[in-house]
Parts: sequence; C-alpha cells; structure tokens
Amino acid sequence: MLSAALVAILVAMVLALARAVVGRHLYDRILAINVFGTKTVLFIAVVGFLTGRPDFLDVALVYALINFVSTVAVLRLSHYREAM
Amino acid sequence: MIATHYTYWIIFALMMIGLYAVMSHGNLVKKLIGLNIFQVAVFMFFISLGRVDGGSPPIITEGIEVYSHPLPHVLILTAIVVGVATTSVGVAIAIRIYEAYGTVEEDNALARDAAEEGTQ
Amino acid sequence: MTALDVASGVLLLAGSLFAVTGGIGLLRFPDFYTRTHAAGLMDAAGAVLILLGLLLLAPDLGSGVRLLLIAAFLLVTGPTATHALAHAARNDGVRVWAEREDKKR
Amino acid sequence: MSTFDLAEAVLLGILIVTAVAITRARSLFVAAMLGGLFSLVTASLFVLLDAVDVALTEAAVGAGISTVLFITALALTNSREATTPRRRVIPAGLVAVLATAGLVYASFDLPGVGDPDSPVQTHPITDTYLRESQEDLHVPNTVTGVLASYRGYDTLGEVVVIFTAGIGVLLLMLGPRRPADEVKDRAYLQTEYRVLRVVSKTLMPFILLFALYVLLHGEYSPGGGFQAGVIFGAGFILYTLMFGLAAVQRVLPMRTLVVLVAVGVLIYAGVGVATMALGGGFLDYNEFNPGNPSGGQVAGILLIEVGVGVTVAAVMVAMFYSLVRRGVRR
Repeated sequence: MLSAALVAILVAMVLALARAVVGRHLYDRILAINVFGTKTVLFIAVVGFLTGRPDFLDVALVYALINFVSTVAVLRLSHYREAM
Repeated sequence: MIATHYTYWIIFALMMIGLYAVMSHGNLVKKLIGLNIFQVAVFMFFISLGRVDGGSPPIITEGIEVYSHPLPHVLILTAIVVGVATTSVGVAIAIRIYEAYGTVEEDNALARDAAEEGTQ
Repeated sequence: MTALDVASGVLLLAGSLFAVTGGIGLLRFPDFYTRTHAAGLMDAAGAVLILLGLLLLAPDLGSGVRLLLIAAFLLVTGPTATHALAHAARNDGVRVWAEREDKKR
Repeated sequence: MSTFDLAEAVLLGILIVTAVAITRARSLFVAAMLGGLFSLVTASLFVLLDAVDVALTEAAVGAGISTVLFITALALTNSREATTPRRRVIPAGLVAVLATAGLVYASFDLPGVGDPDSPVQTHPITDTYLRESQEDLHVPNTVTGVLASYRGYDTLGEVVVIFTAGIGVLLLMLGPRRPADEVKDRAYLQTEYRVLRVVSKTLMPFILLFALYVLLHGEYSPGGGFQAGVIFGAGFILYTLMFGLAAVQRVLPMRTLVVLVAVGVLIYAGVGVATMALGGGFLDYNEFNPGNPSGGQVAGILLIEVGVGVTVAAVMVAMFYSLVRRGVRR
C-alpha cells in the first residue's frame, strides 16, 4: 500500500508541475507550487516508512513549515510596495 | 550502463542548462538563477557519489549495517548555506547595478558605459 | 495481515485517491477559483488521510507525534494559504470563469 | 524496478522540465518561483539518495530563503527580462551541448551510482567516519560528528565565509532607506490578510522551537547549526513579511543582528582557543573532559553548533532586513 501511495503522490506531483509550468496566471503558479510542496511532505514521510527509518519525519516537518513561509513570501512580495 | 549511470547524465544535463542560462541571458538576476541551478546540480553529483546500494542515511542505529558515505553530505551541507550567502552578495550587487544604470541587462549597461566613454 | 494493516491500507488508498483527483482538478478546472477548490480541499484531505494511514504503522511514539504535528501544520497552513491566495487574486481582479466566454473561444 | 528507482527517475524528469521552464520564463518572478519548486524536488531526491541532513538544509535554504531573496531583489530591480538575442543563444547552446557530451563521455569512467566497490566506499576514511567515530565521539549522526569534530577546521572556514558574505551584503546595501511614508500604516496591515496574520503568529513559536530542537538534537537526528540557523531565519522572515519591518525590529533590531553575526564566529573560534588553553590542540574537544573524551566531544560539538547556528541565523535575517529596507535611488 505504501508503494501505491508513493506512486499516487508522484502522479499528483507531475500534475501540479504541469499547472506550475503552464500557469496562465501568477496565482495559478503559486497555488500549484503550494500543492507541490504538500506532496513533497507526503513523499518524504512515505519514503521514510518504506525504508523503515522514521528519522525522515523531521525533514518532512521542516518542509511543512517552509512551504507555508515561501507561499506567504511570494504572495506578499508580489505586492511588495504596499506590503511592508 | 544506462541503469547505473543515467543519474549522472541527467545531473550533467541540469548543470549545462544552468550554464546555458548564465551564458545566454543578459539579465543579471536570471544569470544568478541559472547559477543556482548549476550549483544544485553539482550538489546532487556529490551526493550521488556517496550513495551505496541498500544503504541507509548515515545516522548509526542498531540493526543497520550499510550506510551511505557521510563525507559528501558534510561538504554539501555547508556548501548549500555558503551558496545562499554568496548568492545574496550577487543579488546585492545586481541591485546596486540597477540603481546605477537603471537596468540589470548586461547589454544595456555595457552600452551605457561605452556611450559615456565616447562623450568624455 | 492484521486489522491495523488493513485500516492503514484503506486510509492510504483513500488519501492517494484524493491526492490524484486534486492534481487532476488543479490541471483541468477552467479558472483560478475552481482550481483553488481542487487544491485546497483535496490537498488537505489527501494529506491528512495519508498521514493517518502512516500513523497506524508508526513504530514508536516519537514518529507518531511527528506525524500528528505534520498533519496539524498541513491542516492549518494549507487552507490558510489557499484562502489568502484567493483573497489576493480577487483584490487583483482575476476574473471568474463564465461558461459563455469559454464557448466563444 | 523498485518503487524507489521509479521515484528517482520521475523526480529527475521533473527537474529537467523545471530547469528548462526556468530558462524559458520571461518573467523573472515566475523563474524565481519555479526555482523554489526546483529545490523542493532536489531536496526530495536528496532524501532518496540517503542524505537527510542535506535535504533538511536544501528545503529550508532553497525553497525558503533563496526564493525570498530573489523575489525581494526583483521588487528592487526589474521583474521582466529582455528577449535573448539570437547571437547569444547559438554559441551558448553549442557550448552547453558540447560540454554535456564531454561530461557524459567522461562519466563512463565513473563507478555506477550506488556501487559498493567504488573508491568512495572502499577508502579507509569511510570506516573511520562510520565505525570508529562511534567509539571516538558517541555521536550517532555521523554527519554532525564529521562536520563539527573531524572536519572542524573546514567548518570554521565555511562559517567565516558566511560571515564575510553577510558583512558584504550589509555594506553593499548601506545606502538609502525607504522613506517612512512609503510604508503603509499599521491599520492597513491589520485589515488585510487577517487569517494569514493570525496563523503566522500562531506558527511563529513552533518554528522557533523546532529550530532549537534541530540545533540541540542534531547529534542524534538530522540537524545541526546550519539547518537550525536557516529555519530560525525563515521564521523571522515570515514574521517580517506579515507584520512589517518596524514590528520585527522591536524584537530583533539590526544593531543586535550585526553583533550576533560576529558573536557566532567568536563562539566557534573561542571554543578552539579554550581547548588550546586547556593544553590540547585547536578545536580538540577531548580537553573539555579528559577523563571521558567522548563526553568532551559531545560538549564541544554542541558548543560550536550553537556558534554556527547564531551566525547563520543572524546573517540570513540581516540580509533580508537590508534588502527590505533598501530605498530606490532614482
């Protein structure tokens, strides 16, 4: 089941990447990158369980935090002049 | 051959995509982004050298015998942080160039230099 | 195969389903706001289900706590980010999709 | 083909697509954002390649700090790029293709990825780092052990480079500040993005606490000074983004940061001097506890990791401050 979940996460990553590259609008790209970040968190958690080393979960935790920081940063700095 | 070496080839291709961005684009910020791609590809090359089949991350735990080599990890770990520090020096210089020339395009800045030399 | 394995397998599969459908929605929906819908809901649901599935397999307390923390962070940050994005897009004047426009093209 | 091989192949493919998209994007804003995605993918690859510590750093640096740096820079310069003239594309493309071909040809002499008989794995130092380190240091995370103890000199050099780069950015950005009237009043900030602000404020203590955990637990799990410093910096960047520079400067003024940049390096070098004063060599931590050398090692490693963390965090935050408060001289 873990392998199936890993494959599903990879498929979702590719779909999110396609949206990030195609874009259309800036916000579409930010959204896609946010989704991609969530998928990376899951990817690392699942890989950790597949290899039997839960040491990886710290890495996934950092991703969950940093992904939010970078989404907020891109969002705020796209209106930089009025932002700060 | 393909199964064991294709990782290297993709990493080399990434390096060269980064190099291409540095060489072909006139925009200084874009050059820095290209340089970043190149840098990350080099990091991946190092890490892939330390990898061993059936290995585990080099955090010693009971019951695990095979570990990947920690030395590339150490080198790259510090290199990543040094990399972002030096990149930010590059970014700061690009900002100063923009303030002085009104552009971050290499060609425009050089053309302005040439024009100023001509008038003197 | 114990009941725990079965339960975690079901959760993982459900999470995978959500993750993939969320991805398809992100790619196929016609405008930004509908895509927010796919990304915001499916992403959070898929992530939490997969993490719960992993939680049932957790070997020790430490990794269980970490998984719960990750799930909590994702559950808080994901919807917040999509909310803020939709808010910003609306302020920025991103148009809502209407079927008529689509047919004209 | 195992699931891992599949995952590796897919991620490498994603990297190529992203890299090409970055070079092709005319909007630098988009290029910087895709750069963030690029480093998320590389970080996942690092996990697959067993480098969890590196993945931790790359995630925080690549996806967090360098994306923020580039985007802040774009706000101060121009976010659109001129079209690349053909006279530059052809020679650059030619060089890139030829160099790739040369490198691929050279790679035939490399041992395959994961080959257990490669020179890297059979070198005697591998055994020193993986087995003997457990008797010398008693630090399960060999990456931290090698970084802080066996290669302590090297790491001191790296910290000094970061210190120098930080000072360089501060000096380059010394000039004009943004006038106060350009900064919108607090009332505006309070009404916009209320949800985002509340969530950021709630997350802030968790980020800082987690940075501390990464710093102090780095001997037993992935982590250490570099990673902790970067996570700490990302936390302050988040706070600055949501509450403005004035608010964050009340907690951590620029003047304190400049001092902290130096304090970290001094802690590191000071540990070296202290071990010399105790009669050992420079950075010879055994001297801290001659009766129990590995206890001394653990203490020494922790001390210098704190030094590294202080410098890295201070440099990251100081660089961000100086870019944000930069005024445009036009």
